[in-house]
Amino acid sequence: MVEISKTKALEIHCKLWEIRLFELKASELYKDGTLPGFIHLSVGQEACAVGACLALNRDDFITSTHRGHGHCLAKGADAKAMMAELAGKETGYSKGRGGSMHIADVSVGVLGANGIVGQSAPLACGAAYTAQVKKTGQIALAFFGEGASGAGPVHEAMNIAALWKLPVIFFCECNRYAELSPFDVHVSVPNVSARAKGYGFEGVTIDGSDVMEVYSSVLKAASKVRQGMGPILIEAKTHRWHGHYEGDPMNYLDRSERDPDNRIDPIQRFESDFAETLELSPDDLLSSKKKALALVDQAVEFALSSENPSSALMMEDVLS
Amino acid sequence: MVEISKTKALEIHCKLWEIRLFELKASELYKDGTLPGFIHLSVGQEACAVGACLALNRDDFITSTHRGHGHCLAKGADAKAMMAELAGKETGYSKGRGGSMHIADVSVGVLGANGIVGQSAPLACGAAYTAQVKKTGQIALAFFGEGASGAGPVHEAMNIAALWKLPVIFFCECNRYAELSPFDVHVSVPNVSARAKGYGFEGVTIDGSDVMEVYSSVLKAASKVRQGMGPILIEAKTHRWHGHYEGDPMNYLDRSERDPDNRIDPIQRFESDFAETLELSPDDLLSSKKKALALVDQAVEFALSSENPSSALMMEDVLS
Amino acid sequence: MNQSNQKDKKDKPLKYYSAVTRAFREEMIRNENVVLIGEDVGESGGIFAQTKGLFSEFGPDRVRDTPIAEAGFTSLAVGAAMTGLRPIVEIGFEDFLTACMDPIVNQAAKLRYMLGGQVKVPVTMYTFGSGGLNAGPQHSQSLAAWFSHVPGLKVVMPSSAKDALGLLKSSIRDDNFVLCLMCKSLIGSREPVPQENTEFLIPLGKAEIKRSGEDVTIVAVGAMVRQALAASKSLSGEGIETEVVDPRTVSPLDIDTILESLSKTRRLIVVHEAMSPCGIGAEIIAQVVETDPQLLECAPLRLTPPFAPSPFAPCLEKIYLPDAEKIASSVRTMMS
Amino acid sequence: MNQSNQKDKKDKPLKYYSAVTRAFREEMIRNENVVLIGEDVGESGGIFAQTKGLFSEFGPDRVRDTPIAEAGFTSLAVGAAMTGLRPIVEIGFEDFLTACMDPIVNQAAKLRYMLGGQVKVPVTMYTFGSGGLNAGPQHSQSLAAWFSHVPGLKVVMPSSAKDALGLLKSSIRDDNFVLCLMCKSLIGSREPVPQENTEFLIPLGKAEIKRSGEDVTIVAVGAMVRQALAASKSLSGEGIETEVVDPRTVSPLDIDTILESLSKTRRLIVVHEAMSPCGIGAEIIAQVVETDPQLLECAPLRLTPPFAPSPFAPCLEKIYLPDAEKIASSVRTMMS
Ligand SMILES: Cc1ncc(C[n+]2csc(CCOP(=O)(O)OP(=O)(O)O)c2C)c(N)n1
Ligand SMILES: Cc1ncc(C[n+]2csc(CCOP(=O)(O)OP(=O)(O)O)c2C)c(N)n1
Ligand SMILES: [Mg+2]
Ligand SMILES: [Mg+2]
Repeated sequence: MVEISKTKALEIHCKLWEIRLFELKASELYKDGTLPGFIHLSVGQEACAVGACLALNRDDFITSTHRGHGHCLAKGADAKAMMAELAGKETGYSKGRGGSMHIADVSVGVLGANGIVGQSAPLACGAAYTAQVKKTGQIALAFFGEGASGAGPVHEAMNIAALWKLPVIFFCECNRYAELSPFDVHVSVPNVSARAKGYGFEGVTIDGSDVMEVYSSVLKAASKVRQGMGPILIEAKTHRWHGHYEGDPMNYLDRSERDPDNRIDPIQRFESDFAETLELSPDDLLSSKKKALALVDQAVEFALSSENPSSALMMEDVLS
Repeated sequence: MVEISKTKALEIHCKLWEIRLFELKASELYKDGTLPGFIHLSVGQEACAVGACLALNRDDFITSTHRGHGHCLAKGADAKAMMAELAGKETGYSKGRGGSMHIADVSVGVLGANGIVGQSAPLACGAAYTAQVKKTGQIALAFFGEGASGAGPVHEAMNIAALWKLPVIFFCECNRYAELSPFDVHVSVPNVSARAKGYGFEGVTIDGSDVMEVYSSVLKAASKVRQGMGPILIEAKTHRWHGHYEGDPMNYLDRSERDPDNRIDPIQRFESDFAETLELSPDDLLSSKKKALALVDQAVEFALSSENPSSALMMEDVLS
Repeated sequence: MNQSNQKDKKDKPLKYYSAVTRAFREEMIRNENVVLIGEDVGESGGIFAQTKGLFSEFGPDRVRDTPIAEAGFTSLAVGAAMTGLRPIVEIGFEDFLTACMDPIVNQAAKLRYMLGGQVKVPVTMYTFGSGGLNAGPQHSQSLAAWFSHVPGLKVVMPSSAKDALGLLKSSIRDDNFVLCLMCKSLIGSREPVPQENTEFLIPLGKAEIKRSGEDVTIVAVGAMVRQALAASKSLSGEGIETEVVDPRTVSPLDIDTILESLSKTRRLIVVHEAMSPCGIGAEIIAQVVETDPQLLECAPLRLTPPFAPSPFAPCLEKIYLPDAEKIASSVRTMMS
Repeated sequence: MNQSNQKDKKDKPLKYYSAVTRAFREEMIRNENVVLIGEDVGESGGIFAQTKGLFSEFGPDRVRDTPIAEAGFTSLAVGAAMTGLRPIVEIGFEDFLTACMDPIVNQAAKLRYMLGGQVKVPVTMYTFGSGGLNAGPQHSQSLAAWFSHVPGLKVVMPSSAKDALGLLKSSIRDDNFVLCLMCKSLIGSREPVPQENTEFLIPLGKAEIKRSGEDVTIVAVGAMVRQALAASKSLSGEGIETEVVDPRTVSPLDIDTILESLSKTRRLIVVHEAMSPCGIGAEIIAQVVETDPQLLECAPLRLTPPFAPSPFAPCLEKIYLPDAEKIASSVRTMMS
């Protein structure tokens, strides 16, 4: 295991909880009608977002997907402006015009969640190209799902990244489903990481429920791609607890998959497997969870007390 | 080497020459202004077209590219209607409305040359899907170039073919250039065939200037995919003698590449390497070449003496 | 004859999304070459339950889940159509048509022409578009105009369950690539439709007068038809009688029905959720004045969203989209 | 001020394709964030020699050959633009825009809006379209209308070498995604342009009156501008004076200049190579009659190809495309 400070360990723990609680709250607010539109949650996948983003520098870039709350929070986006956006408020990151699928905070390197499957990969290549041309030393990481791995733009991005030796990490969250259909409707091999060889770069499959494994894998990959050795593909096997979207009846799951006892919980795993080694006391854990809860409560409070966007905002920012 | 009859051997030899002579004639007629539009020739690549198509059944399907004359002739399209199409005549396969890039003869399984790079692959998957659903035992073969291998639709097609176990062969003619730029601008690995593993099917690289190797590789592949074992990718290394399009000044070639003496000639190779084994006498060779020449002469004669399309044809076949 | 005007006592209410399922089921029974492909159209029955039961009835050959590869599987469907199948293809959201423009526009629409008439391309593609669900900028678009701009395609827009049923069945039987643009906001709406296994077809290329009136012609498409009808009802109480024309097929466009209506009303409002510039409304207005510049007695009006992406926030989307109230007030202004 | 009307004795003739090279070169010198990517834009200098010399001058970081992946590298350019570069992107033929609609329409056009104004997307995409070269159905299209239908984009169509130079330079300096639709048939045409390193910019969004006249307003775009000017010349000999308006930017459209011209001529012909339905012509006509239904004294006319793919055979393409002769005869009919 990679060595980390206690501060970092607490940061990881708090972030895991912040994401979990943020999304469970969003689920609740969606159910009661407070949040409009469509919402896709990453509950169960927190270790991917946290492990990957905490291994990056603040000025490194990420691109995200329709299931992007975790990624954005982990990279440093503010829960308040996020929840406000989910609620369609003027104080949201998109001034209420984007919603859950378009959260971005460019100041911390979040180039945006994105509603179009597959686009995160080439967009990240663009950020990586900027870093390469301007020699800034930054890198980019693209989150995408195993479903997205079948999409043309993802292939085109991987091929270009390989040819241009772009400083980019392709991070595939393989959560066993794409919308309503299982992995094997979308991928014809056991591991998406097998694709990397066809472009001549490294591909690895890791346990996406183990935040420390994710963290150390991305850390290692980041250092390689930062040195100009070209892209790397990391596939993290993980589990989506909720439906594709909130409200999804999940008829496609069998009984055992529905059983909450069979869920793999990355937070529990972190607490049980690593707390001791990392010298986190039960009190530490409790207080970082409390901190997360406070952040989420503040976010909800902020969102609900914010104003609706004024009608003038409808026509703003269409062009610069 | 796979065993073939003398008849088949003569057929191969005649087809090689028919394509060569057809295209050299087209080049000539283009230069003198008889043929309009854009023309892309496959001179030097004849072994790919002939080896691949003669290994297929008449009712198997092929899809082709902008560089499709060889494929179409090899699969059994008629040189007359082809040359007439190149000349924009009413007797052409497309009634003069398509030109060189859209030759098709569905009666012999040619679903069309195509001006959009990469589309041959998914279109062929469609024909293979029909064969699979209707259980006809037919297969489809998609010609494409190494440049096309970077295009999203080719990836999407390979992934779908693997998932659905479609009876399709992906046949990549790797002719060292895509338009004006060399292989390594487009492909980041030594062989395009390396991609197949990422989808879990077989990929091989063969000598595309050796018509017998192409023939036997496709024969073997065809028998496997016909049995429902899923797709196969064959990459044939070959050489494009002419420019990307007729008129291309080929500034991107270095001196040695420009030297006609350095050209690899698949017809010469067939004649020198196999004529003896296949019991083709010099007379046999001469007469099959003459036969090819006659076919091409007739084609030119037919094309030049055909009528221009009547203006009514402009609005025909827009919808059925 | 325009069968959708016939009403029968035995008509039973059907939901818009179930009309989709029923159209597919009836046509798949009728012709074994009809197959259905798309993301999650199979065992799961679709994200709106629009294909429920078809997988178990027709099996994995004829009802097949695709990976996420709109360009690839659309092109595949075209290849299948050229070789004897009649594929129905789902693209989940209309916005994702951006991912498969090439197979639609450069392949499906042109192959018959380019190949000298050797092939036909009987594909029915359907997708759920338009707004009203706070789905945000990438999940709310109406793109009919793009496809109306392309020869070799047909484009239909069912504005009700009954139209969905009749138009989809006709589309599947048509030998061309037909794009059927459905409205997300109508998914749960219901309407009485003819019984199962009646030969209920709505001809492609024929508009329908959904309401008669003498004062103003409102041409409305998709979900805007209901809004126009609601506006008509309230205007009628004020003594203004509007005629609501639903083109149903927007390419080819049945301009004759529109012109006929205008020869009576001489006032025109076009309402759609799509953007105004180079939209269906522009085309209708242009054809009208080209035909007879004196026909209209006052300036025609396009009632469309402002020229901006579709905003997510409910309060903004409400202002953004045309609705019954805005239609009624435009009519009032036009009449005053 | 509209600088393109200024003429200078020192102006030297430049070819259309060289205007492209020069615009890129000057802007790349001016701003080091400007980069150029696309298929064969690099060492080979482009299929029409349009990027010749740029690779050797600016090196492989700033002038980069892409693989054949229009969707991928367009999206890449958008990502690069969001993070500080100002990419110029070549798509060889306009027809291949079908392969990158998603990054243009769902990403570039919407990201600034969706992201609350946090980013700008300064990409200049250029491509060679339209007909006249017997390039057949998949290599001759004019698709400006699609992009005019999408908020968040600008669309320009240079009809000469000078306009190419001035519009491209302005496009590269613009902070939005600008799509520059060039005409293949103009590639070898030449025109005097201001000397190198003069600050020659043509403002986006401003139409130009390419010829003044009182009888009929001809709005022409792209290669049709030359045809309209040729028609004007011969009509002038017959005593008919036409005014030729070149919108130059088709989105946003400078309708004011067109209306002003019409207030004088009261007769309108729109000529384009694109298809008629939902095209630029429809939009212009709709805006004119919406503004003032009495403005036109006779029916406006769209002169466009018939609604079919672009045929390959020279004899057919000749009938298919509008040209000076057809324009002149339409004007004569309108005047009679
Ligand atoms: C181009 C495109 N096609 C289809 C969709 C609809 N869609 C949204 S999410 C999704 C599944 C994505 O699966 P995966 O990549 O595995 O990500 P996950 O949802 O599992 O996180 C689909 C098909 C879309 N948004 N964009
Ligand atoms: C989608 C698309 N992009 C670009 C082009 C322009 N183009 C035509 S042929 C070609 C190169 C193709 O290279 P390759 O696949 O290696 O085939 P080859 O020409 O070598 O036979 C390109 C880029 C096109 N026709 N379609
Ligand atoms: Mg998934
Ligand atoms: Mg090649």
